[in-house]
Amino acid sequence: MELLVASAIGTMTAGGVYLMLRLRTFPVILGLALLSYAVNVFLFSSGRLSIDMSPILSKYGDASYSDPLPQALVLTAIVISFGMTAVLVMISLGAYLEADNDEIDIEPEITDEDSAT
Amino acid sequence: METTGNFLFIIALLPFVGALIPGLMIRAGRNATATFTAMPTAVALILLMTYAPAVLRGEVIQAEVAWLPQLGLSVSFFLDGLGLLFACMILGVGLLITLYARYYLSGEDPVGQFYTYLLLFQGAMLGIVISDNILLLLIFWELTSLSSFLLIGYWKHLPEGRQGARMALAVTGAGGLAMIGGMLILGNIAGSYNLTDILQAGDAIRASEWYMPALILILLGAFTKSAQFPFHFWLPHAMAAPTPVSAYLHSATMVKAGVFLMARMWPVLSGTDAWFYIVATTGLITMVMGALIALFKDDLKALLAFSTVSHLGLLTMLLGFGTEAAAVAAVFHIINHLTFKAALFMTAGIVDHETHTRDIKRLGGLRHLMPITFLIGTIAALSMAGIPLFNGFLSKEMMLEEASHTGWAGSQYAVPVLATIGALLSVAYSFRFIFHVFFGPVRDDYPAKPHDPPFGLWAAPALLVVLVVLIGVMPFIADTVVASAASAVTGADLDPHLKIWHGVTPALFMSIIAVVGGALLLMLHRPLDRVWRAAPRPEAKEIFDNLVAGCVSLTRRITEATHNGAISRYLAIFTVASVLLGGVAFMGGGLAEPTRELLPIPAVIAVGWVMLVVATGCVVVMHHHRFRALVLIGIIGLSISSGFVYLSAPDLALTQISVETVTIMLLLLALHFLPKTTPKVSSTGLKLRDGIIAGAAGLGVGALSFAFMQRDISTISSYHLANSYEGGGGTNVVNVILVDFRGYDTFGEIIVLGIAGLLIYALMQALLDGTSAQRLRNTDYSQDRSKDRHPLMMVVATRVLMPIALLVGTFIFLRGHNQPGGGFVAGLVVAIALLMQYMASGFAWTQARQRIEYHTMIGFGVLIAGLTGVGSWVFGKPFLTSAFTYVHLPLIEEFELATAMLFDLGVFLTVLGAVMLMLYSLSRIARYAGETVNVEPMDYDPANRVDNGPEAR
Amino acid sequence: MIEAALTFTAACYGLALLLDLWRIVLGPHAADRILALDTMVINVIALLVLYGVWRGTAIYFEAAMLVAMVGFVSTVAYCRFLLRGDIIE
Amino acid sequence: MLTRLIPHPLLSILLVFVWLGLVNKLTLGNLILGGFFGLVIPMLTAPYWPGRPKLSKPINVLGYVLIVLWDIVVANVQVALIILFRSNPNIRSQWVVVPLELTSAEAITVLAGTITMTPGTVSATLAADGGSILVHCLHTDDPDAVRDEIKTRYERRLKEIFQ
Amino acid sequence: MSHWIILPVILPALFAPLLGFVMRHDIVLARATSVFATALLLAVSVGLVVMAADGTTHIYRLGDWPAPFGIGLVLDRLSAVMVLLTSSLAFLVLLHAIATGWDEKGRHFHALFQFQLMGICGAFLTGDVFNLFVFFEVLLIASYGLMIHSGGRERMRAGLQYVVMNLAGSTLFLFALGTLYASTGTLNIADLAAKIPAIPEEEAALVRVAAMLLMIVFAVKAALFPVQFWLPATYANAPAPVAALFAIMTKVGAYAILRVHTVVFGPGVPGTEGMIDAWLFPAAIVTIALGAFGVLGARRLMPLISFSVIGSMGTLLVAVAVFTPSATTAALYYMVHSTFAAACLFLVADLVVTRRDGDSLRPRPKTVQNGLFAALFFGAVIAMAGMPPLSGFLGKLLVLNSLRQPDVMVWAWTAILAGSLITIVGFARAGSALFWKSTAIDPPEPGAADAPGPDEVLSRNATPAEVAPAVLALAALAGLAVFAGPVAEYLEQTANQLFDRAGYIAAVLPAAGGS
Amino acid sequence: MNLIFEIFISGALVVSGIFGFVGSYGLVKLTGTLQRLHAPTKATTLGVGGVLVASMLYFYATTGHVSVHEILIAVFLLLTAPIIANFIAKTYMVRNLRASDLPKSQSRKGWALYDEPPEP
Ligand code: NA
Ligand code: NA
Repeated sequence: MELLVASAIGTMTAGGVYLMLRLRTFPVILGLALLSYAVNVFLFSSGRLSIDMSPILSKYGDASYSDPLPQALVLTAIVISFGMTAVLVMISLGAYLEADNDEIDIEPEITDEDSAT
Repeated sequence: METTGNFLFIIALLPFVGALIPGLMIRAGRNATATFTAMPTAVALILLMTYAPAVLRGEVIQAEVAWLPQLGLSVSFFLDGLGLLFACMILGVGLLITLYARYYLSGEDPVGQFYTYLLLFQGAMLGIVISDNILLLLIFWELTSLSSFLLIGYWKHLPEGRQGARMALAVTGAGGLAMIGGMLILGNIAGSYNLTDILQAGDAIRASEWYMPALILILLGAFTKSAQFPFHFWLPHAMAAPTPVSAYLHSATMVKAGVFLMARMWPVLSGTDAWFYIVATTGLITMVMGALIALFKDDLKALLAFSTVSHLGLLTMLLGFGTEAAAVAAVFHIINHLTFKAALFMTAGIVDHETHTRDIKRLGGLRHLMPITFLIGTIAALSMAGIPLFNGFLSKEMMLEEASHTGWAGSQYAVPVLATIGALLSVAYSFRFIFHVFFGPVRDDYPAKPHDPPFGLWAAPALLVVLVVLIGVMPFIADTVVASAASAVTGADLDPHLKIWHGVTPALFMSIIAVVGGALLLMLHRPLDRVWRAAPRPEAKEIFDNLVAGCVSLTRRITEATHNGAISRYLAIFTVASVLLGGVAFMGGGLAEPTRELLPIPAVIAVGWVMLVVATGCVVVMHHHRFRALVLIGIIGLSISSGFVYLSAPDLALTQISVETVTIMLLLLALHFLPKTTPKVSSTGLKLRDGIIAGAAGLGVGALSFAFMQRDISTISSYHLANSYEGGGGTNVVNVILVDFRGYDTFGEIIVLGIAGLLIYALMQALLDGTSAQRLRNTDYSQDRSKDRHPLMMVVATRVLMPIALLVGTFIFLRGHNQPGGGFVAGLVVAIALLMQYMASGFAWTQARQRIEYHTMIGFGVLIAGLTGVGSWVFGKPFLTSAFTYVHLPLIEEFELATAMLFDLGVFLTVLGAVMLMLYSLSRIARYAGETVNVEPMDYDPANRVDNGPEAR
Repeated sequence: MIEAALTFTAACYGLALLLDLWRIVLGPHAADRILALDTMVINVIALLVLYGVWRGTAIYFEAAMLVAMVGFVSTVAYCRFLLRGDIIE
Repeated sequence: MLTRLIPHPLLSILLVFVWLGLVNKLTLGNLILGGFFGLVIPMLTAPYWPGRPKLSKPINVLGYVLIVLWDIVVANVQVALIILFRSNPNIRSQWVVVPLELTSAEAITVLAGTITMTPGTVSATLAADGGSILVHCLHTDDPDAVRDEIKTRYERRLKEIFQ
Repeated sequence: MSHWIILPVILPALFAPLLGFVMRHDIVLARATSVFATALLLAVSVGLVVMAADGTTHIYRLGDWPAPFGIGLVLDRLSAVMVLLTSSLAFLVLLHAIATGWDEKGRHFHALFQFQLMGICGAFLTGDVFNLFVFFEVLLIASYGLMIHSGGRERMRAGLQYVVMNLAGSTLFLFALGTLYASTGTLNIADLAAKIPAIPEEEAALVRVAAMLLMIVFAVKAALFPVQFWLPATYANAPAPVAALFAIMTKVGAYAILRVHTVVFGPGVPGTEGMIDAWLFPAAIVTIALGAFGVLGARRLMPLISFSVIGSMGTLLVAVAVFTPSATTAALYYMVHSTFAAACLFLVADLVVTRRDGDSLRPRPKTVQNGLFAALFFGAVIAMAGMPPLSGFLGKLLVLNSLRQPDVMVWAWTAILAGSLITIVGFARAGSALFWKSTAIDPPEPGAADAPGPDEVLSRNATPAEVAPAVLALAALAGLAVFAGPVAEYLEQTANQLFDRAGYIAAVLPAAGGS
Repeated sequence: MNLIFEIFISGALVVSGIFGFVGSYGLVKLTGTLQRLHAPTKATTLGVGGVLVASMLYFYATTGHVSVHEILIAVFLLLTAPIIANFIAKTYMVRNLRASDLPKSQSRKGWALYDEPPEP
């Protein structure tokens, strides 16, 4: 199971990084989204894996539970990355509408006058 | 021997305080500003004079206050003979320059600015010569560079002024920075930055392995400032400054700072071969070369500038000799050079002022038209030439005397011969100054009709030439001053006797050769000038300009190649750095033995894994089809959520799936306005590169997680599990952590969401106010569309589904503290419920029916969460301390009330408000792009059908 | 017996998911992908309930409920995007 | 007044049941809470559901539901057999146009839903004026029979319920 | 436990929603409230500095949960200084933004501004690494909003890059935190500091990775090579007051390195000993070089200033990288100085650029008040370039003086001194072009084809209120120089306190050993 | 748990599994999007339905309480599935079929996809 999770994290990270390095905004957004999935699972896995041990306290005292703290951290991280993604989407839309171009790299504009100085 | 002198603070401070006044007197005339400039100078000079007797007796005046003890920097001044001599020169000449400039500058120039800069410069110079702390000295040193930059660039509209100023700043600034290094090393060796301590530590310093670096660095500072070869080239270009500036900077002050420093450091640094060969040689070369160039300069000020370079070389050479006699000669020549050179600059200024030219070739015959100027100029020039009865002769003789018995690398003749040549050239250009300007026939083509200037303009040089003659005739009057200064330089108790006649010495013959040879050379000037002009020689300014231009273009190329706006490359570098450094870090340590047994892999879970991996791969491969990629992302989200369920994280599953849905909604909304496909522009090489980087990152992260998942560790969360119910009042530990143990994180998190909402709203407004609005209006987004906007079935279904979804949201909110759920998921569920309604009947239609201010909702959310936290202050508890109780009401089962739920309500409202505000913003954009708002909830209500009968169309 | 039935059913749904995946990847039409994704959602809901039975806990019920809800909304959104461009016009 | 307070009584009742389903525990407290939400939520969402559909014979609803459930089971098996055992070329799909007499949006929606939920038929789209419904039939040799069955088995009943 | 400690977070957090949601239609009210809130923050932070002055490490246990289980705020001298630095800078920037009307050019400036302050103060005060992440995100998202404030093509595109870069950084932050938690089981800085030294080198691989990744994360914020590329475009395209406020943002990265890599992974920790310095130092050296090159090579004023910020961060981090109390003292002094210097430059530049046809260094006619602007620019530049008499020179000397170890001295001194020279030359060229060369150019004929429109370029004099913030910043720099002794003493104690790991742990964790 | 329950539960599960599988199998096997659209309805109805029935029986058998929240999921899916199918069908049609490919509507207006709604 651990291998599956680790390889899933790795795959999503690889996919995310690859897309993040693309030249248009949309794939970059997708890449960052993939990366945030990957990192959320990564963070979650830092509490180690366990099955059927949800950290919901039961009335029977001897139950054991999975580590709740990473879960709480991941929740926070998910929410934050949601906000960030939303902002990213909007800014990329704004940049596209302003520039009529969704390339993410900015070619420096050098005028003749600039070259002269 | 040491006396405390608190006046030193006042003396040092006066010019700076005084500098404020002229700068503020923008409207005042020249007289007023000049007066206010002269006053602090004069007061400082008077205060200085009160110490003169004591200093000349050999006492050292000291004053110190702490400034930055952590650094060893204190505001400490000391005044010994050398300091006194220089301080007098700086203030005295400063006064004369103030007077001279009053008449020299025109009323149109910003005179206030000029005097401010002048006083700043004066203060900086004064600081250098009386600092007892070398760090303080460095401060003043850099200040001279800065203030001279302003002075040289005073006529800012002239390119020469700007370039000269920049060049001076670059060269002297570079030297200053080198000197910082050298001084810090000195201080390090001596264990103190106090000059008096350092001067005691000469032996230790010379013995240190750091002596050479320190020496070179400090000399770099001195040589650049004093325009020694090969750094001499900035000085002539500084002549673009108004003449008073040149007279001040290049006779008495700025360029002498380097000489002063060498003199100051003489007891510490001199006496080694390195010192002799570096300093004396540099001085010698500079002297000869400066003089040679001066001879062929037609610009009066340029001639004087190179003569200054030459004389500075002379001084440097003398200090480089390292003997006490040479030091005495140097000190004496400093005085003499000051007097005649300042007078000469002022004379040149007068000529320029009156004739409107400084070009020697256009001058001549002025002795009849400007007799006073002629007299002053001639006396000063004769002194410069080293003609007896003028002070220049005396110190030149001493110099030649020292040179005559100085050997250089085994040669007995090198130094004397070159020194004589230097003197000879000096005579030649001095005579040229006299003869080519004042003698010869009166011309009728001067750019302006020359006559002697008003008294105010010639008073200052006149005073100086009086000194030239007085010292020249009665050298003993300078005895005390020279003795005291020279003693200070050498650290020995010297008592030199200055006299005109030294007997028949080698120096006398060398002097005679120089005068005769110089006169002959001047006669040959015309042919020699032609040769000079034809000869190829390196033009220092050109070299410097090319150097700077080269540096600029190189740095520009580096900068623009590295910061080329390609974020994709920045990110690649970032990723590579992370992977590499992470790998390096990992390799540097070991791993404990694995302690956990791996969990089994059920087949269905393996299927989930396949879904996730295949979907990820497909997103990468198919990302050019943007919509398709979004569908595939849906699979990934679904797989992860299911995985969370399987791996005991129900809260995560709920959050993940709802966040993902809302995210996809936003992406779809944005994609509507974006291109629907991504062009395939990446080259195979780029893809390969990115593939390798991505693979490495994936491998690294995967391996890392695999490494820790195999190893157990004790964590702090056992506390959370143990205290969640007792202390936090909830059985859902994750939720209790979120709203209680780490409620502060959650507080930050909802603020992030609130800001996101605000930001998106602000961004939308900015877009609609800007050029985007035009683009939105002009683009047709409605191609190939279905004609039914608000299909009947969807509208009707939503009428039932939306209330149910709202109820589910409420349910999830209420139970979150004890079961999976909570404010955040509830907020999203409610948002999704509303989204259903929007998708059915449109945002605007829905919005029009229920005016909910989403701004307000976010605000309330944040405020409720914040105030819930603040509320605990009332009970003397820290922020976000929770309280809970179980309530029993008749007929109803026991239920819990917790402040944490109020906090969660804040979370709920913020989430809901933020998502809605985002949707609202996107919907605004869409309406701007030409969407119309429907008036009915559905496209057509069949109840309105007129004819119900079937009728073929 | 229940154990065996659970395994059988889980296997059925596992295979079903793979088939859905196959359809999503191959398409060919966008509608096919949306359809297959929606089917995937339905299958996951079934698996979640199944898991709850297997583990004897109702804790995963909310997850199933929520998946059903968001599955609906997102499928409609995908379709509306292709139909109208703006999903909340 | 009562209409303002309880705009859609059936919806309110539905919500009470949904609430009980959600908490999965029948207690007085839950009933009260469910009743509260059943009142409040329809009030809040009333603007989005203008008008109240007329239900003349609510009892018939139960009959209709049972019929549909039964049809679902039967048709599921039929279609499963088609999928599993009929080769693709032998599956003959047809369009069926069903002209509608229903005029209530709710009724049309229920009909279209029914058509879709009973496997073998999918309601693909309505006419722009809601006057007929386009049904895609997975496998049939007689489209008219399909149309007639829809009209008699479902539309007729719905007409009774909604008028 | 004093509630004062949390006020720097709570005050802006409560004022911001009021500004953003209640007062969003009334700019006058919003301005007054924003100024009031910031002044209040300033007063509180002065109080905190006084409170921390006695050397006590104060802890504020949020939710009344004991450390390390809840989140604790930690007020020591370092956090107090940083908060004061933030609030005083913010006050100046806010005044400038209001006086110049920048706040009106887009929506929600004041709310975003307060949120920004909240995030920064929160990051400085927290004693928990995950909470540090949360407040990094708060300050980042607010900064995105401020960065693209008022929109425009270039700004939007640069803003997009800024967001993308930081999202990548945040992702790495989470990877680092996951690794850290996985290897230590805790998130509290003091608890980490207590636990990590116990990990032997043979088992330290994971902790080392966490330390390294965290360094890269902070390096992104601090604009350290090779992750500095984002900065020039961001700062150059941000609204000038925002760029001025961002002067503190890079310091957040430097602060985080100081806090985490000194207290948690600092000297004497067997697992990570020597690892961070080995990379941080050369990176900082290259950063200085890149900053200096950028200053000399820049074609425009705003990028030029931005590169000088990079250079100053290099200098700062060179001092941080040796992890000694004396170098840290120097670093702290330089940090305070460079924050004001950078802000001052941006504020002055704003006054000039808005009166000029953009920030190009190409020949343009001089603006109104050329002399005044030139003087202000000159002052700001000598501060930034580390020339006397302002604090930059002292800061530079302190840094040089503290880097005496033979292995670092030659590199550090060469880089800092040569960097200074190049910077000075670059600034001199720019200033000469802006304020001197312009005096030789005739103003364009009104109505000429390329004459800028009247609403794009201001032609009016700067009001005293517009000039005041820049002057105040210069005054702050001068004050920093004049009172360098007391300031450095406070900072020296600050550095000593920072290196007193045991003291920190004892103050934060109730019982020695903590959990 | 008594055998009757076990048998019923197992039966429901097996039915569910079969129909769930058939739904996805049809999705792969059938040709044409519109044909494929028919397949998943099985997974929705009898597939999920079977599991839900099994779950209700199981919890009743183990705890003695009647668990009704499974019905909620069922109701929700029954309400939404037709809408989804309708949307997907339209999505396919609008991109791949023209109005002329379809039989004519038997009312005043054409199919909603291709024809504007009547003026109210
Ligand atoms: Na609580
Ligand atoms: Na059907």
